[in-house]
Amino acid sequence: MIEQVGFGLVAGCIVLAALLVARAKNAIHGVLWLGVVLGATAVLYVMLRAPFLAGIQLLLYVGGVMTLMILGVMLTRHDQHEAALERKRPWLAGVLSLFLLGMLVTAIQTSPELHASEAAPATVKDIGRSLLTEHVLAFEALSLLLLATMIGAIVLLRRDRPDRLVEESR
Amino acid sequence: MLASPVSLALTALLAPGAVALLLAVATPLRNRKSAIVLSVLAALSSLVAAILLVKGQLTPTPPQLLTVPWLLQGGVPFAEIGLRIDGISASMLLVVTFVASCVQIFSVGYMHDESPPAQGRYFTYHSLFLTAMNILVLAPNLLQLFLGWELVGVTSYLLIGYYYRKPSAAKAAVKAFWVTKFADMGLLIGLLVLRSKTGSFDWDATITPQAANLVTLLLFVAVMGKSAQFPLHIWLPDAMEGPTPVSALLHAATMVAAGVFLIVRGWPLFELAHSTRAFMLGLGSVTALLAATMALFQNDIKKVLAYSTCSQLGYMIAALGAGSLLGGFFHLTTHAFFKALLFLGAGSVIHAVHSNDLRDMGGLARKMPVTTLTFVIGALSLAGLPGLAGFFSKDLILEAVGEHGFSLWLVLLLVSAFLTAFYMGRLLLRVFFAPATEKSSHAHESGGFLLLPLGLLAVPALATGYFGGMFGQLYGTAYHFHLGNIGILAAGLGVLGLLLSYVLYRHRAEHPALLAPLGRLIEHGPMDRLYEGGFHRVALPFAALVGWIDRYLVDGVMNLTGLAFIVSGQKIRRIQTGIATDYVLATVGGVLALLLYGVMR
Amino acid sequence: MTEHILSLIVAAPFVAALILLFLPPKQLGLIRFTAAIGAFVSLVLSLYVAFLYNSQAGGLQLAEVYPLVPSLGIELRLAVDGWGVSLLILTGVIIFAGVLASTSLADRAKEFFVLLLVLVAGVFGVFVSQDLFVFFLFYEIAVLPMYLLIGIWGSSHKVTEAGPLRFVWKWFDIGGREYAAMKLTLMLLVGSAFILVGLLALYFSAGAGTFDMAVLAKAHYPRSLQLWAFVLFWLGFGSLAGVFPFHTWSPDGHASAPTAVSMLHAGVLMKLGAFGVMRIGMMMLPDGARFWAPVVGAVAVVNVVYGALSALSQKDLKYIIAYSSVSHMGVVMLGAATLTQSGWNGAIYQMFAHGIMTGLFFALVGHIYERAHSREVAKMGGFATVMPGVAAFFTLAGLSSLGLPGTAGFVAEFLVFAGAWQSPQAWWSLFGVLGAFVTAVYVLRVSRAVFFGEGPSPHFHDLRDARRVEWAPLWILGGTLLLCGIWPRLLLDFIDPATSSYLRLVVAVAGGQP
Amino acid sequence: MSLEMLQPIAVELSICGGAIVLLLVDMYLPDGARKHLASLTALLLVVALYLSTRFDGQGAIGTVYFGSAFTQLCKRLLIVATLGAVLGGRDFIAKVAPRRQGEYYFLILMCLTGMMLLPGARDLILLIVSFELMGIPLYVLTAFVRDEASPERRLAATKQAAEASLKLYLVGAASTTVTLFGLSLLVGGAGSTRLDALLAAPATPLHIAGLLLVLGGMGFKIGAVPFHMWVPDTYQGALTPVVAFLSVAPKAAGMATLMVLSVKAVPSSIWQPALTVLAVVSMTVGNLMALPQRNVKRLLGYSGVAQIGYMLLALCVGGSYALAMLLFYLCGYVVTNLGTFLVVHAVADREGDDSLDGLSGLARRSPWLGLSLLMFLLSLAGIPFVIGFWSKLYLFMAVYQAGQGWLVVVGAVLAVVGLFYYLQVARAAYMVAPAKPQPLQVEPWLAVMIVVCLLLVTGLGAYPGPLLEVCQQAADALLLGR
Amino acid sequence: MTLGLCLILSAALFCIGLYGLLTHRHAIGLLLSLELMANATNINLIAFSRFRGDSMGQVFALFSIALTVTEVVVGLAIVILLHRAYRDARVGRASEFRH
Repeated sequence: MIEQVGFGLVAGCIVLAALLVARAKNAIHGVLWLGVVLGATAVLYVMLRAPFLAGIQLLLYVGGVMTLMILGVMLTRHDQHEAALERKRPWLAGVLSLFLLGMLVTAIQTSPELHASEAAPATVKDIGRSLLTEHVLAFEALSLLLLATMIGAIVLLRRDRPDRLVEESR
Repeated sequence: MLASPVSLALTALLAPGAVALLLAVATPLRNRKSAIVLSVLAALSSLVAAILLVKGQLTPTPPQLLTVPWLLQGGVPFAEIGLRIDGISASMLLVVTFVASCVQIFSVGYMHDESPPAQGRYFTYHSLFLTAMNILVLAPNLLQLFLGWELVGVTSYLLIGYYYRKPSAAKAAVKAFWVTKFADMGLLIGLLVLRSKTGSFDWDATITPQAANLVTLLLFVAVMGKSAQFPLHIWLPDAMEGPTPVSALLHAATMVAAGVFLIVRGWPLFELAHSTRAFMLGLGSVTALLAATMALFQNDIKKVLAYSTCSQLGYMIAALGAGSLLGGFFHLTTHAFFKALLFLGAGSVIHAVHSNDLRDMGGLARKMPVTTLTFVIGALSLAGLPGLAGFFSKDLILEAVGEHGFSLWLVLLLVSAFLTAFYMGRLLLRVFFAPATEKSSHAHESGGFLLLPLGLLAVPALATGYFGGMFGQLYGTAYHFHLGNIGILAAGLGVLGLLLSYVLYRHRAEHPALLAPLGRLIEHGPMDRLYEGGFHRVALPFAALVGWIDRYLVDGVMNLTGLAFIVSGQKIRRIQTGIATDYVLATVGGVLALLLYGVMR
Repeated sequence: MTEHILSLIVAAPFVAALILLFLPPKQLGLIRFTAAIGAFVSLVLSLYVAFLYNSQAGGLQLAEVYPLVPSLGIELRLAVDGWGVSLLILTGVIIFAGVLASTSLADRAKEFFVLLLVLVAGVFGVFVSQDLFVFFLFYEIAVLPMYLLIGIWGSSHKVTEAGPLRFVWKWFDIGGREYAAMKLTLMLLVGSAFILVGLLALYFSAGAGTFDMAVLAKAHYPRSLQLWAFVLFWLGFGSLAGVFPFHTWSPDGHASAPTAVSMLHAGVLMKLGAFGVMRIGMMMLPDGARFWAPVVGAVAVVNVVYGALSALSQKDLKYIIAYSSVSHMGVVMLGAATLTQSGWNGAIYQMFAHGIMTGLFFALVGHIYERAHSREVAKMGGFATVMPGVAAFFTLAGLSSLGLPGTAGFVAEFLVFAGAWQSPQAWWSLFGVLGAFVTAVYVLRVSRAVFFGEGPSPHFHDLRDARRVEWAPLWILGGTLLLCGIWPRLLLDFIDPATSSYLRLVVAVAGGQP
Repeated sequence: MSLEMLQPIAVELSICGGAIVLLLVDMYLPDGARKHLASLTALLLVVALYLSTRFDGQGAIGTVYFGSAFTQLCKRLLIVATLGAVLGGRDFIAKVAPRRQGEYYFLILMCLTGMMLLPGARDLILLIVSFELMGIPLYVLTAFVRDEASPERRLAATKQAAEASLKLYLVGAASTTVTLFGLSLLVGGAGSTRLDALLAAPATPLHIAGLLLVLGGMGFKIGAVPFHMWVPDTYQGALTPVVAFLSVAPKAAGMATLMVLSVKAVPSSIWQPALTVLAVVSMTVGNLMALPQRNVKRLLGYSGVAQIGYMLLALCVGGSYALAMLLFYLCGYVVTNLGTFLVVHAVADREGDDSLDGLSGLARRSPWLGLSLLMFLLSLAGIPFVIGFWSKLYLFMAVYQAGQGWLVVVGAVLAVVGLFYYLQVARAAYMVAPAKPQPLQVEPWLAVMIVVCLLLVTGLGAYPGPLLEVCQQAADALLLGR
Repeated sequence: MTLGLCLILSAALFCIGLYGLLTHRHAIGLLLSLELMANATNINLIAFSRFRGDSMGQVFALFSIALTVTEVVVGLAIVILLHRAYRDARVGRASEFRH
């Protein structure tokens, strides 16, 4: 019972905060509400007996991504009052989203339900083993990916000639 | 015999052929006097060969055939070409080569003022013509006859258009070709029908009368074109735009007579085809009368003769229609001689006066005695004065037509006989005996090259009539002359016509008031206008319509198809708005569509 | 050499093209000389093939086989039959004449001759291929260089904007040479697309794992497949043969193309189309051929008369000749549709005759255009005074075109009409004959308008007769025209046995005609 | 895990190892010597190519990777494509991004590593990580900004690069997210990340939804309509050597992966109809939209979309033969498109004009370049005696054999539409008078790569047999192996 | 709490993210929406892991998180580049290439 109520609370929190992200007028608000979604999701992970993932979620997302996002927002501030450049299509977007939701829910409802497994939850050790045996190749590839990402981000934002900044050209 | 008939025939065929080829290819030869020498020599050697051939045919011999397969069909010959030597071909060959030789000799003098290359061209055409005519004459079957038939058509086109700088000559040449070519469609189809009915192109294959009627009718359409029968006669008067010797050779003596020759050759078919022959009889008579009427009102000396040719061809057709092979062919022969003579005489006159117009002539009898003499012989022969060649052949025809009793056609022909004498009388009077005009006063007798052929031709124009028996032998039909009522009537009408013309035109050039309206009508050229109207008002606009449809509708649809692709490309590219979120939308839309498909299945 | 003669004949122009590729572009004389030598070698080789071919024995001879794509059964299978021999000679004659007629071309001459020779290699290839696939390959090679040849060296002209579809004019440069080139290429390649599908249909339906035409011809295809596949081949190849209504590339293309290209295209390439219809469509799919023959023939008749009438209405010299090609190709297709011995003989003969004739026409028109800088018939007149030789050859070509005995055109048309008369649809020949008459009308009309009359207006100051090497193509083509008209068995001896053996494949009842 | 076990991915290992070495070398290189990085990269690639012949590359690594003739072919193809792009763009990159060359080549090598892992991946995690390893460097590479002296031009260059990469990124990220979501559904349903488990899993609605979501994501990778929207814009905006790379290698890798998935992970009945629709729509839309284009890179982008449509045609037919033909088409496409872009690069980037006008008179200014372009265009259009003809032909044969004759008709007719715009390019090169008369200079390595492509296009066009055999073996290996 | 509920929650989150993706104009907003969608993926994976009782879902989720992070990093870099070019991070500004 408590589980149900907890799930309901967390789910409601996630959905509500997500809606606020999706409808956010202000990027900072959006980032903050995203933080709420991510945090609530971490709680959900715990309820789903995945505490390790919850930790990762908090570390990587709330700690890393959120910071990056805020940084990004700071770096890309612009005049809020400029006229809209493109049409928003809230109705179309809403209809499409609801349509997708409808299809997904139909699919979920018509697929066979899995009953909660009583097996012991996966431990960090299980995860670690899996990472270093079966998925070691992917793991290594991931490390390359992270390296490439790092290099990529740097090369994108590095200015080769500080004396000729874009800003100066304006 | 020194030479076999086949080699003689080959000589007759190949001598002018080789010369034509040589002159066509070797420009240096063509551009000098050598062209004249070669061409005349070729014609003369053909003539010699023809004479020898005829001599050989005088004793009854079976036809000599030499054929080679020309087209194949499934390994067996589909069509053959070669030579057929019999009385008909030999005598026709003689006529053709004789007249051709005369005309070529005449041309040497007549064309003397032209530039050497132009003369070379002229004589090349002549050699070509002689070759083509010989191909036609010596044909062993209707296909080869058709080949020669078309080739003489072309040489006719070339020779009429010899003065190509003159627009009227160019027009006349084209017109002649179109009209005859139009008619030749009948011959071509007739050949196809003949081939499908009998399995060959021979004229003596077995055939049902019905089929024979169909085939001969188709063939006769071509004859109408080539032999200028009403209503396809319109090209012949215009063809007088060519040099006068050409008119003499092609458009009087030989080529136009090829139609008659076709019927003579195809006689086994025509003999069976009663309906066709009935038609021929009628059409020939009508043509004879109409053309004679028209001849009366011409002021161009050559046009008078041209219409006269039409009229005389009508006689021949009528004769054949009436079933008289000999009558038709004999008249062809005599007509060839006297009409060629007349034309050459006219040429001599024109050469002297530098005009074609009767109104410019007059009083030439004293200035050009030889010409006058020969011309008068020809004219009287044409008018059917008893004793001259024309009289005998015409009599034969009238007898044949009248054989089955008194008929409308006989009346028409008799009236034509009268008219013939009448207009020839007018011609003689105006040209030779009327008072001299400014132009004709400076005229003087032509030179030897012109007079020699006149003399040569005058002989047969006078005397051929007495060799009827020989011709009958050559054609394989008996000929006995006997003067019947009709013959006397015709002769009388001829004399009457001459006298009447003397009365009417002795002192004046104008036509009597009674005839004037008819003259105006004929000057108006109703048939020509009909054809030209048809071409310019119907055929050309129709072609223009087809052309328009092709360019703007059919091709338009093709362009439209291309355009449809381009425009749809233009339209579709609008979805690429340039705004990244729209791209995301498209991606999402695609995914949703995929999912929708998943739900649907 | 003798056993490789066919690969040699295909390779010869190609090699010449390669050599040309490495010549310095400035050396015009050398380039022209090399091209002429290449073309001459082709001509000699084609004549040598005719010499080697034993027309008594008939059938396929001089065979060569090289594997190309073994896994699919594609082989470079070369052999020649009687049809091939005649068309090889045609190609050899036309290319030699064409190269000689292009000697005045100076702009980018090297590329021009390279493309021209590549094209010819393709044409030779088509005529000697006995592998359906290689046939198609060469076919494409023959079609494609045309785009550049017309687009670069062609000429443009004005076309009046009219008709209910005139809004299309805004989009295309109608009358432009690039438009013509593009239209030609696209229409022909849509045809190739059809052919390709048909080709695959044959290959897979036969299931023999080979493209060998002899094998494919012996295979039995279901009737339904035959019916639709034949239409594909007919329209596919037919678009190149100018079958109505897919002929509209032809007037624009031929009018815009430079002289040698017009000669080659109208003279040889259009024949590839008709050849394809007969050699592939009819022979591989006899049921289809018999079923569709009435339609093919009827459309061909439309071609004949419609093309001739369209030609009559044209005011541009090249357009007249181009439309005459449409009309004459109709005769070829008519012959093919008769499914009779003489019809097919006539069709092949007409390919040859029309090829030579139209080649001569285009050579002459090219000369006139080059000297007069105009193609408008109405402005011309009296040209015979300054170019008598051209006038004479024009008359000759015209006479052949209207089917005058003594020229090759007559033999061809006569055979076709005779064939048509033997076929169930005898009425075809009536229209065929009518078409020949209309041809006489427009040919003589144009010849009178251009050549007859008092000397040319002073506007044309550059006119002159052909000179030196310019005579060569005229004499070669004109001579061939006459030679084959006077003694048709020069070619018929080759054509007839091939026709007999091929016709047997199509018409079940052998000798079903008189 | 012994070293022998790594044999199937030895080439990848050598490349990523080399990449890291390259990065280290870059740190110590003086500015002037950086252009040798390209040569180093090329050397590395050549070595890798050599290694791919030394190691047969066959065999499995656990359950996640399976090397076979198929992966060998794909790897070699990818290496060749990369080599072409690297050497072809060498001098240009050295000019426009002199101080970022190390990163440039590193990223290319990373991308290559990711791509090379894809055809052999038999595990979803490896697959998706490899995809990202391929994708992330591409986002960055398309965002490479030219160094420009003047601030205005630099700003313009920045705008171009930003737009090009933004569009690629947004669509790409959305697709990745969708793919991941789909994968989560699949993995949940199957209970395993192995491909064969997916094939064995019950086809519940969720499973099907997952499969289709993944198909959507794959559609982005190969640039099929309607996931293609980024293609023209990114092609137009990014540096031409990058586009040359982007237009061939990732598409080849994506197509190879799609083949693997459709054979190893997806019951054919689920994807096949959808693939058919995607194929037809891609062919049609790609060809039609290319018709009115005036920018060469953009035009080639749309043409690429259409080409993908053709390849999908074979994929939806399936079977050993069709897959072999697809591989053949892919090889032909890679060589041809690379060559085309290199020619465009040689002309457009020298003239600073990537519209059709920039190509005008190319045949006069540089006959060889004009000829190469013509050959490539003909190959793209599918004209005989260049490889593209065999590609289209074989593909159509496969499709026809599968009883889809109507698809052949559609494809063949659309190929003619395609010819229209390819000929527009040829027209510019051959028929339009050149804007500048002087001959065009081409850097030696670029010229060499163009000539290599030309030789491959014509050589394989003249004698396609051997390549066909290789493709058939590869297709069989894919079907029969794990 | 059932698997179905978890999946529906994740589907809802995914769709909300999609809505955001389609409506946001600001590049950062798009990135945020993508994060929502990625989060939905992770919820799915973890829920499956819970209800299947194996570690595989969690492993995948781990990778998924890492991938998302890399995407965000590069995405942010591109957004900053965009901002540099246009002084504006709304994606509609960059629409020079179209049609």
